[in-house]
Amino acid sequence: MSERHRREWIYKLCTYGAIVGLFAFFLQVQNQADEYQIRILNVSAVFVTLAVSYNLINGVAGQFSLGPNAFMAVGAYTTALLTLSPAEKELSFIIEPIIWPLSVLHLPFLPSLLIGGAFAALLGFIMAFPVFRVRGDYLAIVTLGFGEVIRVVANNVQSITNGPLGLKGLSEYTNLWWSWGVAVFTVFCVTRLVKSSFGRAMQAIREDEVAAAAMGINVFRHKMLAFVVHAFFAGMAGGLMAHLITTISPTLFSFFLTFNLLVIIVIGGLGSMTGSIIAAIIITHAGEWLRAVEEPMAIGPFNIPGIPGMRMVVFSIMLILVMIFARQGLMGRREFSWKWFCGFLKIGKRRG
Amino acid sequence: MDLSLFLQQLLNGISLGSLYALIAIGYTMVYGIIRLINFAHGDILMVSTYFAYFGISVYALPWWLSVVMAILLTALLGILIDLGAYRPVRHAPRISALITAIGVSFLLENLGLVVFGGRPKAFYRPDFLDKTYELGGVRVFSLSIWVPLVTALLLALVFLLLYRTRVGAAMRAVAKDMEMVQLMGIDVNRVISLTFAVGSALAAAGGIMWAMKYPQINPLMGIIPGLKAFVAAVIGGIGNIHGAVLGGLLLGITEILLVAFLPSLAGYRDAFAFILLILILLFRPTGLAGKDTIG
Amino acid sequence: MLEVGDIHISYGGIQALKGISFRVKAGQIVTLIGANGAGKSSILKTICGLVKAQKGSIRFEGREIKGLAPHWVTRCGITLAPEGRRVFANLSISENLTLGAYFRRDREGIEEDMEWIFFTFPRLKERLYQQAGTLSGGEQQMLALGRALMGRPRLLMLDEPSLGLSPRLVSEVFAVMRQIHERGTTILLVEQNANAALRLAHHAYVLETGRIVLEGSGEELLADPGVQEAYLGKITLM
Amino acid sequence: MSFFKVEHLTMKFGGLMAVSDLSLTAKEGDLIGLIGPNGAGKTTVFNMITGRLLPTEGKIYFRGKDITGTQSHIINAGGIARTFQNIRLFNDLTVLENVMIGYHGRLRSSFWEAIFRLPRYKSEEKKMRSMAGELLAEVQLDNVADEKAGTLAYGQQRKLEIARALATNPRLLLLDEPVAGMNPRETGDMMDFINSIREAYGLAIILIEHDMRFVMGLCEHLIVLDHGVTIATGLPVEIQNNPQVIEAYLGEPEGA
Amino acid sequence: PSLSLAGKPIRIGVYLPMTGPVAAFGQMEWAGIQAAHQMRPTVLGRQVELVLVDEKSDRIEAANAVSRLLKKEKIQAIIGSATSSNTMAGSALSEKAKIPMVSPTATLPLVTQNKKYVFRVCFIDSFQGEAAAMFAYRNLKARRVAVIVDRAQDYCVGLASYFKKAFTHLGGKIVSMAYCQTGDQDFSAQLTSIPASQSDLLYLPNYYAEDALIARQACELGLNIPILSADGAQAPELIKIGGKAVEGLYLLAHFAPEGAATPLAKEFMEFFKKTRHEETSGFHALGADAYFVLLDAIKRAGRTDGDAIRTALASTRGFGGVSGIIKIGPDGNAVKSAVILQVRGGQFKYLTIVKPW
Ligand SMILES: Nc1ncnc2c1ncn2[C@@H]1O[C@H](COP(=O)(O)OP(=O)(O)OP(=O)(O)O)[C@@H](O)[C@H]1O
Ligand SMILES: Nc1ncnc2c1ncn2[C@@H]1O[C@H](COP(=O)(O)OP(=O)(O)OP(=O)(O)O)[C@@H](O)[C@H]1O
Ligand SMILES: [Mg+2]
Ligand SMILES: [Mg+2]
Repeated sequence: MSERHRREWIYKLCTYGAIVGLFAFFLQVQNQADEYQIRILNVSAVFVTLAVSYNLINGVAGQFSLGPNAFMAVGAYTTALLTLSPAEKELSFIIEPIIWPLSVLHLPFLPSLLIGGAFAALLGFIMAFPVFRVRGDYLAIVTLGFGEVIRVVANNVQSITNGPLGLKGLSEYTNLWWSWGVAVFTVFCVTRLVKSSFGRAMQAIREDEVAAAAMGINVFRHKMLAFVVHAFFAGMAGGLMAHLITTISPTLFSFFLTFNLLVIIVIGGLGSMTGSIIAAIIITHAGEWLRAVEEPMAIGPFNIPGIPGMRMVVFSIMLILVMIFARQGLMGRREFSWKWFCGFLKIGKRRG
Repeated sequence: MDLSLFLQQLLNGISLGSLYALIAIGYTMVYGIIRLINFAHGDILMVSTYFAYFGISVYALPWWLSVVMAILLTALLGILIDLGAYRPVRHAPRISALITAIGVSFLLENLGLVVFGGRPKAFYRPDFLDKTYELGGVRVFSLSIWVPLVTALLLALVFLLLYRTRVGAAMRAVAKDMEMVQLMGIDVNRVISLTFAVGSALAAAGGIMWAMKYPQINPLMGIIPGLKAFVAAVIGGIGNIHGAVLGGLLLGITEILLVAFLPSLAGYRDAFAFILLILILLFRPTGLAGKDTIG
Repeated sequence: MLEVGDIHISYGGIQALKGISFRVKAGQIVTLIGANGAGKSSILKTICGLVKAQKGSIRFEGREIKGLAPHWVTRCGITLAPEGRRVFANLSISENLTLGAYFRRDREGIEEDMEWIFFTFPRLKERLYQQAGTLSGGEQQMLALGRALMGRPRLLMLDEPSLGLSPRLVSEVFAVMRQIHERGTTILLVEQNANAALRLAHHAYVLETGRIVLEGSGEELLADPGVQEAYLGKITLM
Repeated sequence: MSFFKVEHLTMKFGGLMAVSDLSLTAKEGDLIGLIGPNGAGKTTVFNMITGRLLPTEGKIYFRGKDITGTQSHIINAGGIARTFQNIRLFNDLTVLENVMIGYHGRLRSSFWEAIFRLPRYKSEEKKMRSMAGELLAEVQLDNVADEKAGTLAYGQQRKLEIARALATNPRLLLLDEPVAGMNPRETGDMMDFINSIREAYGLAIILIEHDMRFVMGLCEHLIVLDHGVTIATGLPVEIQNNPQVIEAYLGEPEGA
Repeated sequence: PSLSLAGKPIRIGVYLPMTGPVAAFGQMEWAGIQAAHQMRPTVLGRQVELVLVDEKSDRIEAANAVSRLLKKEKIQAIIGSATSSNTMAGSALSEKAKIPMVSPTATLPLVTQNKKYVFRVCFIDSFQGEAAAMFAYRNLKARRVAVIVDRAQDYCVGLASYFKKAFTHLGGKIVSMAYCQTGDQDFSAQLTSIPASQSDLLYLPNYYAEDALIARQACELGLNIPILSADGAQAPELIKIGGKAVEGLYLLAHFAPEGAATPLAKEFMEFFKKTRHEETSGFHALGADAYFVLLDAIKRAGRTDGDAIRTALASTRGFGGVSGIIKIGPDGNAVKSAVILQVRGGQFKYLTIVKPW
């Protein structure tokens, strides 16, 4: 027992060590200040947050939701409307003035971000009632529908969202500390939740809803829990995203965003948090690496001019190939653990 | 409300609705038979209009010949897509198949952007479709009459295929139990290829009529009709052909009437399709026509 | 007629069949018995091509059929009626039967077989246009048998045809199997109801965790104390 | 006040009368068999008792409370657990986790406590784990506790399903064809197993089965359904010789 | 400038939507920029190199693209992007890096507000809206106007609202304001209600694809009032798709092929015709102008550091671009005249010019 205890202790230390290492690395990056790399790292972090929380509902609870763009939109708009100063808001809303309480509210970043998450969670809570009346593909479609409805509403309620003009000139609050801080916090919360009795119950629902209910699990409540937690973090991610690119409008939150996320969690391995993290980082970078195929190339004596748009063609083909040859994604449902890692490095093999 | 105005809008709605229906049938057939939400359906439709465009405007073939060839080529394209992308993931988890479909959709769109360019092209419209008649205050545009007629005809053919032929029975059987169909000595892959061919041909027919109605084509034109037809299919109960027709008409008519009589809500038009969808699924969790397989 | 030689299969790393060899002579009823998970269904699925064998050979009427796609195996004259009936619930009885003869081109032959099936299962004829899904369990089993026969197989493989049927239907199914055999069809039968199966069979093989451990005629195995102990059980009525 | 009572239970699917006017009572510790031809409505009865289906008519009382139309998980929390005709395990969870699910309904901690691993949650999780381990040991599945449930052999899966049901601490256990697809030998083992858990937990059990030797050997009381109608009730010996049951269900002894 | 620099090319980054929903504009502008580059490939005796990065019509990608241009490609100036919102997603970064950016077609006033390093060569929506209102009221004598506006584009919404403000100020009335969305293809519902409103002009401040379809369907429904459209519609496709229905349509645009006032315009149009085998459209012209204006500024600056180019850009006066005489105003906006075109005989014909005030 004490041997096991000791090892767990070591693993825990490793985890903290790794987090400290991560942030030390960022300190380094921040100082060397390659904005482009920092930006990609920031985007990666936002996508890690999104993917991990999205995986909770899709991979762990098995409820095939296609609506994370709705939560991101709500989170992004809420946060942005709170951090913008009243003067800036007045400047932006050129078509219809902004409605009253919003026109004067002005909060610092962190509370805005949390309120953004909370609003998204509230939306998740309300949506859960209609959404979980249906199952399977129908659930997917209803959530897709909600995503679109939210986008269209954002496009139309000009006195709140400024319509298609969107919100512009947000301060660039999101930096590596914020983005990765939230990402690490999300990973912490979600993995802890998944590894708890509640997570087991969610997985049971994924495996067999009827049996889960017969075993005393309140199916609706647990679906709702997964959905609301997902919504909360997706909302926060939306807020981070808004303050990274400093301008938002409804088109940003179309279902392409959802598809991107879906691709990430499936390539990572549905249900695997580790997979989501790895895939989020890989995919955000891959988009940039793939730019190479659009540049002019010289293969031997032939000069091939750059073909704009090739990047997306190659990306689509790769996506299909990955699905054909690596169906379970990178990780399947496996998770990273120090134990596995040690085994991988062939250390700590002496067994007590 | 003015009656002739109402009739006018109703006619617009039926015409739009039957286009949705036609495209939705292809969606629903593929879904009903292999349980795949073929996200690329709308993009297949887009490619078909380019086939026709090349025939008419580039190779200067007679328009009807181009249309027939475009439909055949699109059927072939459907088969190729099935062969290259969907067959390899047939036994994979359903979500992999879904992502593959999204991949195919992205591929067609982006390939379209690279090959055809992003600028829209003008699509040909034969003269006899370009006429308007005046009937008691209602202006009837000849295309608006032809579209429902063609849809009805194709629908009848689909029903004949499914319910009056052996291969139709095989298709419906594949929907229920693919493995068992193989054990009957039936080549499932051929049955599925045929399904894709028929589904894609219907998409082509719908797409070409769409392009004649709104004579402008571009590589992303398939997204909206694809999405709307998909919603229509779900409203009707995805996998159910009657449902797809019902859903398509319902969606087309209500959408037009909404924009016409509540113009201030026109901005919500796209959301409206989904609101209708959500409401219907709330009360009938498997769509209007219920049963979710072909049969 | 059928010769299976040393086949191995595994499901994702787990070895399910570890070298199975047996043969079925034309005109016989051969049965495979064994505990749950011994690999009986896997053998049938391998023969008809649903599962790929990694090693070994399967010869049917002298021809190697290993590696053929399932629909080709069926066209060679082997039909499998798999576990759990699996009728096409959304199709009518008539359509179910038609599909059974999908690949055949001899119209008269098809009609002849159809007649025989209606003669044997009059209930099917009464409800020709009823959807198969609305039939009772026993009727569905009859339909599954009839559908399998529509392909006019020379070898009919049945996987637990009595599973989940009421005692009365179980005896009906066994009676039908006897009739089918009398008509000249060779049968390879997998059954949990080992007593009944052994009584019916000419020859039987006993399977244990992916290996054949015993073979003999039906009566021999019925009398074998080992078999009695392991598969027939000695349930004492209270 | 009886322990378990069903009154005039009726279930209609469209025009089909799946169960009509079924009444039965059970005392604590009873072992009742429910038999009848395919499609007689046996599974439907279980589905109504466990809240999967809302009866068209009739009432179900359990320990003095009317539980008709209550949600599945509440009925389970009240003390009724079941197994399924086609095994329904959580295939991708381990055997141990499957059993731990059975305890989740009784968890007191909130999910906040779970995320931040507060003391109450920690102790509850520990207790859950040890109880599940003990239960597995009792059903002799402790050696496969860390395997995925889906990889177990059929017989073990049947046992695990029962163990999982037991983990919810039921007073009444409903078993739907527990020995379907088992050979006579395995059937005998299952009989012993059911007898032993019944004694160990003092359970009442209602079971559905087509294997007559199993049913006759185990049950104290039988109810025979045919097309939803109760055609006979009584002791096994009475039922065996009831001509109506023989006609509808048992058939003349032949082949077996 | 040191000698070692003299041989090195000057790198100009271009970020445009080459894929995604607004790819058509990006692709046209890129064609214009490329042609301009072929015409004038050098400045200060150094080769100019264009580095194109696709922004996928996506805001996140736009920001990434600019960030990449700034950090990885080491460019001296940036051209982009086609839409206002994506320009703004990128301009925040270039502003911080003090690298000048010239947008061909981001017309929203907000784009250059409070930005020192952001410029554009198109006129802004407020100018165009007013100009259109003036033309409608004075020249077309319209008093009751129906508007159909693409609600999904900030460009269209902005334009419509500026038009409305100016037109009502002049004393006219907006009798019907209907909305559509980019990609909509069926406008029968919006159009059917227009006759009842007895309007005498249909104003369509949208991109060409929507405008062409609206015009066609208006024609099918027998709606016979003049149509006034905006610069987003100045593309050959408007006529190809619109066919007979767009005959007589008025257009407020950046440049007129026949009215082309500057030598550069003539040269460019010829060159473009020769190399691309098509007529110059508004998007081509503005893409080319973004390049020419930038090139001119570099030449005048004589150096390639961001501040020098910026200062030179800000002091652009009377530059004879493809789309007319361009002056860069105090806030980085181009001050230039607009032209009114009319479609006649399947071609854009020059009607009149509207000078800035
Ligand atoms: N698709 C599959 N994936 C993984 N393992 C499988 C699969 N099918 C069968 N197995 C495993 O292979 C072994 C043999 O299974 P098989 O179904 O052939 O047994 P059986 O003898 O027919 O048993 P039963 O009496 O239960 O029908 C079992 O251990 C089973 O768990
Ligand atoms: N959800 C449902 N909808 C419609 N009909 C149903 C439903 N569930 C069961 N039935 C029908 O009700 C009847 C009784 O079914 P049930 O499953 O209870 O039979 P059973 O006695 O358990 O039979 P078996 O011994 O074959 O398991 C059958 O005819 C069945 O088709
Ligand atoms: Mg088996
Ligand atoms: Mg049952």
